[in-house]
Amino acid sequence: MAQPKDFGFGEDEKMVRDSARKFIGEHGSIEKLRKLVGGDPDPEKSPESLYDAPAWEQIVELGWTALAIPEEAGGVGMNMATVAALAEVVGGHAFPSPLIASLLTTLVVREASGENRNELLGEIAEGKRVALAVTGNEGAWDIDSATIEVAASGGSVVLSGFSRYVQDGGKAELFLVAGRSAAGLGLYAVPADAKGLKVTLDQIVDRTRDQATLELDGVELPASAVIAAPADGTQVLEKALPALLTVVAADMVGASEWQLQTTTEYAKTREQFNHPLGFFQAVKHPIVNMMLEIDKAKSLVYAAASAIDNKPENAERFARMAKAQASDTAAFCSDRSVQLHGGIGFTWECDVHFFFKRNKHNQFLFGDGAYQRSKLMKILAG
Amino acid sequence: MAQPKDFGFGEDEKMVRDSARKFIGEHGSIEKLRKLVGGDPDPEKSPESLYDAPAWEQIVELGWTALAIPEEAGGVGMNMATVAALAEVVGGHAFPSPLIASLLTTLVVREASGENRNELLGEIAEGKRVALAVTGNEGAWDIDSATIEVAASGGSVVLSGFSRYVQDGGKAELFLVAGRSAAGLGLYAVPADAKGLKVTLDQIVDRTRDQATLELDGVELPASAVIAAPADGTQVLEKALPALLTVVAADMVGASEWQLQTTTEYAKTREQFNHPLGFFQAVKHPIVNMMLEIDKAKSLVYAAASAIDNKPENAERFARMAKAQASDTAAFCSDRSVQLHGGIGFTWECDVHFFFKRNKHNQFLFGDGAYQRSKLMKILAG
Amino acid sequence: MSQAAKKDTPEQAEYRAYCRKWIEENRPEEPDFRLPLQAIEVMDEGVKEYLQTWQKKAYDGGLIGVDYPTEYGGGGKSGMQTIANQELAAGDVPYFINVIGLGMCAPTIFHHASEELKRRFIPQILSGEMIWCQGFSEPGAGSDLASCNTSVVKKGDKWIVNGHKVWTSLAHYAGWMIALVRTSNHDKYKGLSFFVLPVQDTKGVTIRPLIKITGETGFNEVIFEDLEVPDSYRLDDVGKGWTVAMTTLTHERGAGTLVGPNTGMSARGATRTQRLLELAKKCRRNGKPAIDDPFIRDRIALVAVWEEGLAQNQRRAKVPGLTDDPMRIPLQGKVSFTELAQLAATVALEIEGQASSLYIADPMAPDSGTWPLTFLNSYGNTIAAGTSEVQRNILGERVLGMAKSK
Amino acid sequence: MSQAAKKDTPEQAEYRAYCRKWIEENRPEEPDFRLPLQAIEVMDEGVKEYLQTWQKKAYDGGLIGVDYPTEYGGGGKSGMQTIANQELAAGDVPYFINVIGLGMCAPTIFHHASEELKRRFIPQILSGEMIWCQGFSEPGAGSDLASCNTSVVKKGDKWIVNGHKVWTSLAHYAGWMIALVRTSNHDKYKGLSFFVLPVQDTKGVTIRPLIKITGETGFNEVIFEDLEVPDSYRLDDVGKGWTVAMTTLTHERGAGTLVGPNTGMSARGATRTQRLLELAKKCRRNGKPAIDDPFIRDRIALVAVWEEGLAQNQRRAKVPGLTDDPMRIPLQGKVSFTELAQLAATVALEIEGQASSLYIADPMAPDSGTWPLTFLNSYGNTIAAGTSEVQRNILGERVLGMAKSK
Repeated sequence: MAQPKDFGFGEDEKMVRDSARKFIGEHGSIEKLRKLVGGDPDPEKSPESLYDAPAWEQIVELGWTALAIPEEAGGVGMNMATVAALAEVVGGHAFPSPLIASLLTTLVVREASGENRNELLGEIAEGKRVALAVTGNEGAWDIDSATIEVAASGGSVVLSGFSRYVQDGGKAELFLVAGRSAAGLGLYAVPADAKGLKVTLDQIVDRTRDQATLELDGVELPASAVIAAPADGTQVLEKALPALLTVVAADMVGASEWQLQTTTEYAKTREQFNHPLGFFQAVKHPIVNMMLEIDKAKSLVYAAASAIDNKPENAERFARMAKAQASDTAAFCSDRSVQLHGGIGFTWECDVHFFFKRNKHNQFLFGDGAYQRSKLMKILAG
Repeated sequence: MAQPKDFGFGEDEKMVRDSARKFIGEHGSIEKLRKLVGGDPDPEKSPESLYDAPAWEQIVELGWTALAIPEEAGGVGMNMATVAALAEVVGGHAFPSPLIASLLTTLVVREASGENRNELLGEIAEGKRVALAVTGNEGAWDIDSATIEVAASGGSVVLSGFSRYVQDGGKAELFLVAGRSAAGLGLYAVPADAKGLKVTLDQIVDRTRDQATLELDGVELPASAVIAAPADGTQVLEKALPALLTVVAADMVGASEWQLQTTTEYAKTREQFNHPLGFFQAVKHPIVNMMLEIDKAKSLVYAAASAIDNKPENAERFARMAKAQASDTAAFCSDRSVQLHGGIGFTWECDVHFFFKRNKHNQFLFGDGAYQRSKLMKILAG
Repeated sequence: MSQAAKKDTPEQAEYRAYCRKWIEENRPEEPDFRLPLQAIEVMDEGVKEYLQTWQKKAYDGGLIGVDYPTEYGGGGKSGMQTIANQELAAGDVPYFINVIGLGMCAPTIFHHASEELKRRFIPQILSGEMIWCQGFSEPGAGSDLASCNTSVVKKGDKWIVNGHKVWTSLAHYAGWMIALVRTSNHDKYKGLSFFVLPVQDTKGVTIRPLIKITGETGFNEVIFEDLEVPDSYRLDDVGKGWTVAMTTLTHERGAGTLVGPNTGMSARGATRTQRLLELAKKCRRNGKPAIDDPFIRDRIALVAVWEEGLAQNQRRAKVPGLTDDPMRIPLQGKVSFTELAQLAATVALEIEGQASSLYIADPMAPDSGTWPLTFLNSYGNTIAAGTSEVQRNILGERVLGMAKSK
Repeated sequence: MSQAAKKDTPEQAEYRAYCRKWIEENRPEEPDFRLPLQAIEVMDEGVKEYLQTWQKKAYDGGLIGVDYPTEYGGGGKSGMQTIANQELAAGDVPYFINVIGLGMCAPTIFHHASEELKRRFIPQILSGEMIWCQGFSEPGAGSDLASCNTSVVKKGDKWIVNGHKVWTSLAHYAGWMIALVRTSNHDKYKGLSFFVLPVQDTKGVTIRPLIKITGETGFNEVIFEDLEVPDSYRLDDVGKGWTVAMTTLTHERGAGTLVGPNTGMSARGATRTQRLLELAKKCRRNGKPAIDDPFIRDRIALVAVWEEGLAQNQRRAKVPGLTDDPMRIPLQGKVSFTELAQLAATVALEIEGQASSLYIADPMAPDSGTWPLTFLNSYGNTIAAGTSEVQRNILGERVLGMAKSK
């Protein structure tokens, strides 16, 4: 199948993106962000999961939680370019919300073929807050690194162990948990209130999301909780991986573009030595370099999205590239956005730190630039 | 033994360095360099080895070829800081001469303990032009990579095979050749006119030196040619390696400083947009970065020199650091020296290309930055 | 059917089919020499003639100058050159030698010259019968083009030209030059005018090859000593030289109104990434295959990501929904592609290690020693036609709207 | 015997022996709290008192202010502070809290204040009984200090101060501030004057903590609203403020005539390289020991080379034969060390991978989450006291002699 020249981003896709720009522009404005998560800055305080619950309800009504769900499972079945565009808008506002976690989970579940898949997708579409719990004790980036052990017990399954670095786990009503049995990795739907499940919020640097550690102490689940059967889990996760990488990369592209625009604006208005900062090439040229890096990352994100939809054999290659470039872009843009703001950029009151921390977080999620390049080389050179 | 705070670079050492600055400043002036090696620029022409033979004779008279030779072997026995300083001056003029090859060979021979060592050192002191032939067919950087095979034949030895990347081999009257037998690596003095030896000049980018490939087709040598017995060779080479790295790093420091000063001078005098180039931070800041890189490299060179003399257990660590930093410094300074000179920097008539090419060559000699760092980490972390 | 072809109007489809057939039938025979990478590197009379013959054939076939009016030797089919270009690229044919003439001189003449000059010069440029060059840079006017100092002084009804142009590609084959010159010292910009000047075997004109750091020639300096030219060689008004030069530069950056034929780098061949992968497979680094070295792997992957990023940039630039500013990606092209090429050559030397010392005439040099050559030549591209530093000023000022740095 | 000690004069040797003995006998007991890395980070009253007590003790012992004349509470032994500093560093004792006072205020007062102010203020600074701060930066005057706009207007025989100082380290404990202010708008530089200003519990002075991107406090803004001060608080003449400020900055850069006591970063502890090696041994990257990851190995080695290069720079700076320009290395210190610290923290996050998301209160965070904190704080150092950009201007202009960029 030939890839569409426009990455599949046509009029319909643009409409969704533009409505996201409008909605999140309003409900995720910088003033609201400051108010929501900028409150008590004390770095020793207990972690919280903060998001705008009424806005989330509206998001569900807008249908964004059904966006990535195929039509046959009751969703809207928009393409991956739309999902990427949505993530880019979320990142561009560092918008705290269950949306990214919902999309990531959806992108995994939709690759499963178990009989319970459609029901779960239906619940997600209707706004159930879900999160992906696939990372094992050591925070390894390989997608099959889960360390939770699964035992069969009559008709039910019993899960025990830890799942770490669960993104926005503090918001979730249900977790999609990867667990390991002799037959291999399976995927299981675990309600947040399941008996034996303990959800602990990590104290993290990034305030625009939360992160949780799950401890499962003999959590017993009915057979209906099996989303991917043991032995199918690895394949499902591997198939979904390019989409996961693409969503996180898109988030970084959005946040990096915010950093570019905000730093440019500051360079136009702030004067030192009788010139606006942007007059000085030590300011202007790094800002231009931010733009050059962002554009490559953005183009690779949509190339990956398009490959996922239209040329799956290229999906991992493009998604690794997108995440590699976006991770390095996010690191670079974060670095320069603080430095070029000078003293004010080092303060809590200046908004650059929200995006700085979100980007640094995403840089490492599912693997940083160097990791992605090492995986890419396995594809390119074996 | 405590390392001297001044790296061992006191008044005597300074005197030698200052006399080198004076002599090479005169005999290796940029005008002379241009005349000597800047002639016919045709990149397809046959390689030549070009140097100022009368200047070389004076260098021998000045005693520089005896400098690194211990007193007990009839040399001057100056310390490694002096050798490094001399190499820095040579690099600072991209001075084509047998001197660096002579120093490198000396630094190896002086670590040998065979009975013929002193005689060879005496010949080197008196001006015999020598070169080091220790690199095998594949140009590997590990110092024991020689691939020449050595067979015993009565009282003599017979050498066969190739030695590649022999620095300034076109100038040499005698080669110190590493050869492999069942007992291990040995070092052998092979006269340039030995029967069965074929010396071919490589066609190389750098015009300020030459490089040769030796083909030994059953070269038969008397027992007196053995400088390090089989099995001793590896240890001798490993012991000498820090000094070899330090000399090449010092050469790059000198050349990079030339690039810094020349580019700075151009930035002060060349005007564009009604300002000298140096007014623009896109020019000024990269030049400052050249300086920052050079200073680290230079300090590490003298730290390595000092360790070689006074704390051998640290010698490899510091020498790896010096070569790593100097290699990256040389690459960066070369890059910026051409770019910041603009159009004129891209021409043959502008002298920057001599230093650019010399530095690029030395960057890879005995291993580039990444290679040195990988070896350094074996010391630091195992 | 290609993606581009899908959107063709019937007229475009017809012309496209014509081009494709013409190329099939008229493809030049494979030369028995290696073509230089770019037209401006051609130094050999035989190569020049081969390429000139090919250009004339393509011109006669109606594939060059399609957008120009017929009275100037063009095809008179506005908007059609793009079609021809796509088919020429797809057809994997050689480039055209008159690269400066087609890309810069013809559009400038079209927009600013007298009717007489247009009729006289545009056809010979399009056909390639006359090779043209461009005289902007001077020893004292590099990045700062407007400090141009070649003096043109009125003497009766003639103009007397004195000055020194440098980096003049193809001047060694050129008959004519478009030149930015100074007619007054009173104002930096308004003191500039624009002429076409004869340069071949002309009294008062000396052309000398400049030698690059590679040792190759490939561009020239052109010295004018009391060259006399008539007023009819002037383009636009006296004092309007800077305006005319902007037209030239806009077309050089590929952002002009007249689409030139495909004359730049040949689109053929492997990507840089593929070439580096091949190189790393055959080279050994410290005695082991370079492709197994983790440092080298990371570096090649970096090139791969960058190269694909730029390729996808070109794709995205055509999707309005994903490009909020239409000039943002096109204006990045020069700095991005030239710096990518430089990085790729840098990585190639890292792969070769010690063998990167070997130059093009050494039989042991990997890839015939072309990587050190490519590396050295890459600086020509990060410097010429607006240094990377000037490009970053342009991007910071025109795209992002920051204050001018000069 | 240390290298430095070898060259002592008899008088210096005697004083050195005294210092060493004094430190042995008076070393403060280990605190039961963690000392912040730098004095300016002290936010806790108990920590402050511990350090203030220690400074007073060392002052009474004759180890602080040794170079100052006795009439200002100094030791009257010119050139001896260096000896005390070497022994304090070797003795691994805590830093002194009055870091701004000792490093900047006392030398400035010594060189520019009236006899009365010198007698009044220098002793209390040296003893640490009164903590001092420095008021240079303002919201509109960051890198461009001379655009300072805090207005000081003559009213009768008083001066009225109005303005807004920012990034004022230790203002929350300080009794006095040295302040660069504006007494005239007619000239950017000649309109500046220099005062000492009372800031503690003073009518017309508001001190508010500023919060850093880390979430911690640690510096302040100081707002002046109609603060009245006598003319005797002025240093040097009206209009000479910039000259006085240059004295302050020269001492801040460690290049002044008066050697301050060792008050900066503590010399104790492991190198950054060692800390990264330890971190990489205990962290896992993608499930494997980070220390085995080739990318991480290359990055740590890079830090090791850089760190050792700077350490050896300090050694070489003292060898005249190997430093053709004596200011070249000292003036690099600020940008080199702050950027090294930033790189090291960057590499630490790369080693930690996913775990770098964990902050200081997370029990699972490697090294108690200090690396993300260190990384964030590293920007304070590449920005404050002359951004890295300003430092590069200084180096390009003062060391290399290029044209001023501003």
